[in-house]
Amino acid sequence: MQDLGIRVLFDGENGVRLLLGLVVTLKLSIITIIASCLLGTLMGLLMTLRNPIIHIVTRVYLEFIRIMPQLVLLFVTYFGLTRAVGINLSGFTAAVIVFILWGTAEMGDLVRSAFISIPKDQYESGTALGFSKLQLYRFIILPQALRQIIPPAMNLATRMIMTTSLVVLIGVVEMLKTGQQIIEANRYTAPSAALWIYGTIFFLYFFSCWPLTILAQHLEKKWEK
Amino acid sequence: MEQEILLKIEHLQKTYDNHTVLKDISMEIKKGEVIVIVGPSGCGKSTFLRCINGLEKINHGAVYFKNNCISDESLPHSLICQQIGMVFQSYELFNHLTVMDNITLAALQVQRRKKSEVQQTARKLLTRIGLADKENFYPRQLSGGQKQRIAMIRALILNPEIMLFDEVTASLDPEMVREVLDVIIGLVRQGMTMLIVTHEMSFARAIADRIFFFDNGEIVEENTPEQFFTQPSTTRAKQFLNSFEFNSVK
Amino acid sequence: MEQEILLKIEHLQKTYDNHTVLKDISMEIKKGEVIVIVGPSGCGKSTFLRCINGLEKINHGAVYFKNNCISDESLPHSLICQQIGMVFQSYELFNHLTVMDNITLAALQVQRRKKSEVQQTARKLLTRIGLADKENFYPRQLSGGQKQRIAMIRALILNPEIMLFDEVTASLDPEMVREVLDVIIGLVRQGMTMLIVTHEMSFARAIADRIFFFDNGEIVEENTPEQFFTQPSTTRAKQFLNSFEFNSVK
Amino acid sequence: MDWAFMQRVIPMYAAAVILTLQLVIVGIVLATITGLAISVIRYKKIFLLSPLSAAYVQLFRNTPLLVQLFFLYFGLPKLGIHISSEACAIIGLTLLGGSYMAEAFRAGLNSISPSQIESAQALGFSPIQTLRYIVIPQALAVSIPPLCANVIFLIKETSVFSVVALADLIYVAKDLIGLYYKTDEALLLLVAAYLIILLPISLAAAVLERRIRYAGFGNSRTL
Amino acid sequence: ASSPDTSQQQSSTSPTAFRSLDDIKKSGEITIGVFSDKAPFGYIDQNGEYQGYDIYYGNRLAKDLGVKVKYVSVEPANRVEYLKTGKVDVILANFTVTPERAEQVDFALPYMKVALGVVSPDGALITSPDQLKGKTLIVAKGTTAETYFSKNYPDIKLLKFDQYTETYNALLDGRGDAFSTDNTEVLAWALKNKGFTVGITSLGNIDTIAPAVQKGNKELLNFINDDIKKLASENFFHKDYEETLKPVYGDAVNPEDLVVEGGAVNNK
Ligand SMILES: Nc1ncnc2c1ncn2[C@@H]1O[C@H](COP(=O)(O)OP(=O)(O)OP(=O)(O)O)[C@@H](O)[C@H]1O
Ligand SMILES: Nc1ncnc2c1ncn2[C@@H]1O[C@H](COP(=O)(O)OP(=O)(O)OP(=O)(O)O)[C@@H](O)[C@H]1O
Ligand SMILES: [Mg+2]
Ligand SMILES: [Mg+2]
Repeated sequence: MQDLGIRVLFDGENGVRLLLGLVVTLKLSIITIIASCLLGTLMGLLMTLRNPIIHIVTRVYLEFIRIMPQLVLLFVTYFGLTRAVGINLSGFTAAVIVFILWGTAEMGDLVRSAFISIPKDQYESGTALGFSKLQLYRFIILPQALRQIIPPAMNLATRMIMTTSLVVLIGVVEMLKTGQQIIEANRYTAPSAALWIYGTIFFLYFFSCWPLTILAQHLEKKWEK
Repeated sequence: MEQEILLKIEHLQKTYDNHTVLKDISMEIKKGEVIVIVGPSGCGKSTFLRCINGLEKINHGAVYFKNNCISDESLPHSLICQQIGMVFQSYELFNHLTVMDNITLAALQVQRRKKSEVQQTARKLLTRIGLADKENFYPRQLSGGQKQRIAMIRALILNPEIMLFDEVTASLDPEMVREVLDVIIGLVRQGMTMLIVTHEMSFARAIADRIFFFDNGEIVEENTPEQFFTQPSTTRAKQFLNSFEFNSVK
Repeated sequence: MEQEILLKIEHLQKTYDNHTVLKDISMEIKKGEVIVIVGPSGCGKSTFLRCINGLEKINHGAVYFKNNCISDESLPHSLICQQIGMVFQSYELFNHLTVMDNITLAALQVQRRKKSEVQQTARKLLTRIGLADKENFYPRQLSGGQKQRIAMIRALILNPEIMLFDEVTASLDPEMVREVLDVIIGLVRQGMTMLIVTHEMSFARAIADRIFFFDNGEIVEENTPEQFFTQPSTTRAKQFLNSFEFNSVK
Repeated sequence: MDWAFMQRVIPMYAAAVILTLQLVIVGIVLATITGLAISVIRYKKIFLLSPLSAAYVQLFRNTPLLVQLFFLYFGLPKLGIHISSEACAIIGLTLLGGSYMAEAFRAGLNSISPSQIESAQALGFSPIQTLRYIVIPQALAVSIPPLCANVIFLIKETSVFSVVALADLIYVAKDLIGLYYKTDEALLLLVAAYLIILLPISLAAAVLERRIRYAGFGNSRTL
Repeated sequence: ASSPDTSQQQSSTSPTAFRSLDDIKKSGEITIGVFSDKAPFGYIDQNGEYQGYDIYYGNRLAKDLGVKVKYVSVEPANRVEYLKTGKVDVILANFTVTPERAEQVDFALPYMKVALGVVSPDGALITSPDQLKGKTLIVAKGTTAETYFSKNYPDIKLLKFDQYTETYNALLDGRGDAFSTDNTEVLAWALKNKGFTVGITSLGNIDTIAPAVQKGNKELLNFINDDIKKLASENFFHKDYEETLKPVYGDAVNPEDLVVEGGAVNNK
């Protein structure tokens, strides 16, 4: 039984297809992570402005996104949004939208807390040395904020990669769905394929996320004051 | 010949909300003079220094540097800062930069000086304070005293005409106090004009040309160090000085 | 009549890895004596205090408290700690407890004393140090000097026979130093036996019965305060004391 | 919107909420115990167990619960290990949650400075007393914000339980969409149900955090 | 685009535009929703190609339209949504015709017929639906079996999965007492899996399986209907059976129980 199962992995294009599935997973992750970083920075900076309206709007947005399971957001966007506004979204597009909404919210919060955590003294020493506002941000504040943001942002990226597994449930053909297709196509000949396919996917996810986690931990230690 | 007056403060007043922290302070500082300000906590010493170099806006009065009014809003702040160096109690180095970059950044970016010249000057200054081997270290790898000394040359490299020191040894362990104060003593010897806030009384006595005693936002007494420490003319100064004396218990 | 010997240290030696931090230290402390230890940074002062109250194991020698060897492994540590109180440089109050709970916890849990009695004593002690109104405050609501004073009565409430103070004012702002030292002066007046490590020289001079000068893990000089500060018998002590003096620059 | 339809199906959602809560409560309790054990093992640096625990934490922090569930539910039976849906859900939640909880506790334990422990020793506290009166209360205070975040995170993760045929909220919503094609109604109720579960918990967590910060326990730092 | 259709499409239930026949022809590509994990009707082989009975017709439909074909993988439960939201032009995913569904989509002529079958382990063979009372029956979400049992046998506990893969796995792993779906499907499966037998071979009405298009997409519907009628002349669906189902079913199934030619169902 077992050797039958593992054979499926190397049968025809199966292995390659699983990796192509991983490519879809990573493509979705990378697109949304990059977009979230850009939009999140913008949102974070908006949140540091002490404007009460912006504050309330961003806060409600952040809390709602945080409270809702990502899968629910995917469902609502995929099925609900299409019907409500009549926009024809593919599963992939719906996933991109949800992940960017989510990533932007989380990233925005990271950026905000990084900026407010830079001690006032740093601003003052810079000012006392004659830096202009622009120079102060460019040379003193931003580089330090970045160091605070990068490790948690990498953890966020890891979570986003892991969460892409949910898009299988709105029909996007990525690694997990490919795995299910392979298992199904071989269900007569190799019933134990499930063990091997799911095991392989488990480790493919692990090796996609783990290096980021390690890097984040490393950077955090390195930049620890 | 009378020395030129470098800094003149006239009727300075500073109010936070409804609380007047500095009430009508006037002072003249000549080139090469070392002025020490002492006084109890919260009397407005830090605020006074911050008003001089423009970190705080003042409510009334004026600050003149070489006869130019610098408390005027229209003046670009960075110009003032290059003339007036300041070092704080909390040795706020930039944590993401090496010692060398900490020292040179403002000279390169604000003064737009040549990199080679600035680095050479920085090395000279580092050697002078005995930290030549630390130029590639990051702040977190240094002791408090080392950080504070570097904060000083970070200000000095801009060639200020006057330096303001605000309790630069207050957060240091006792054995580091001396190394920092020795750097200031070196500056005194070179004739740097300085305005120093400190709680180290024997240090103040040794270096000051004039001592100002602040209390409650006012100059209560101005005196020579000798006079001030042996026979202060006000009772408030007397009380203050007493808190540094211990009568033998045994 | 000769006073009873409370604490006796004999040939104490302490080694970290290959580095001998304390070399053959012997000392006798009589009941009611105030001993001050001074010396440069890293000379082993803190380690010495920590060896006495059992926070560090010693490699050779012995510590006797009232003629009982307390450096013996078999003795329960908590017994020693109730006889020998200690206060550190960093005022380590327990952040999650109110002032009252900080003071009473050990008396209740370690000594199992009655709550009403302990609280009454705590209030008396708080009143004595002028913080009677702070009993329900949390440590973060207090200034450094207030925290350090509370750390002291937290140790005192256990009724120790001797107190060890390790640079208790080193992390304090200058204006808080005095309020903490005044508490120690109060204890001196009450006749408490104490072993004090400090960098406050005029304070040391005022309260010490004997001064020990440590350098490099050894007792280099033992002297009366008068003698030590005016004419130290060793050159190393002289050098050390010089670093607290400023020669007039002006 | 078909309100009558919605009223009719509310009991189904209610049942799903109850099922979700039951599983999540068991899962969180087990995850907390696991996390506490793991963090103590790593804090005390117990031989062999400590690196194993570290590996466990890495493995489960870096793989999605969905994949873990598929593996447990459909993979393991091929090895002759049969686990019920409920058990799978609880095991998955415990393994995943345990790795997150362990990190939260570890942050707490690491935040206790050695001098706090020394102060306690100098006052005569025994090691057990030190742990009980000094270390644990303070570590807990630091751990509470990440612990709360983990609870919310784990409840959200339950949304994938439908893949192991548990009638959770997503399962019910999908059912209604598939059977009656009432997409809008099903989705609206789905969002509402999660808000009802998570909003109070999230608000309670915020209040708890603020109180801890107010009491001054530790320094609050969240991820 | 043909204007009459575009105005008509704005019905209250479906605000989404469908693509008319002209749109499809102009774009040169038709999008068809199929199963990607339901061998032998719609699945992906080890080379990553779509295969199966549904696909065989899908290819032909595209050819007759003169366009390329793009397959989109759908799940049982979201087939209607895919169509209603215009994500696909046609559904060819073993879509059983039911009155509820007919309210949501427009069905073309059938190309297959089917009744429900129930497969169970030999050790505890289920031979009538009544035996299932109080037991657990595995079904796939959104299938006829699900609707049939929830309506007619509410006492039977249903264990529902999204994917066929999972239902079979669940049956193999003993997570339910029986599994029900189209009888052809279970018959074929039981053949390959020792220890399992189809105890109920035909349950409920004989249902037909047909392509579906979005409601109101008349032109496309008519084209498909005409196509299916026309294909009868070449016995197309029998050929389809031979190519895709026969290798799996062998002699367990009589092709006449399954194939519908020219859209004409001759009920037994
Ligand atoms: N930003 C501010 N807003 C309101 N009040 C302030 C502010 N900064 C300082 N103060 C108040 O101004 C007074 C003087 O403060 P300042 O820091 O100048 O005192 P200081 O003499 O430097 O004391 P220390 O010796 O403790 O440094 C204090 O009462 C302080 O509370
Ligand atoms: N846990 C330790 N492991 C290794 N070396 C140590 C340890 N603790 C202290 N030392 C070393 O022992 C020596 C004495 O340290 P100690 O803290 O007793 O000095 P000190 O006289 O109290 O100095 P300070 O005035 O700075 O407090 C130092 O060289 C220090 O580096
Ligand atoms: Mg100040
Ligand atoms: Mg020490």
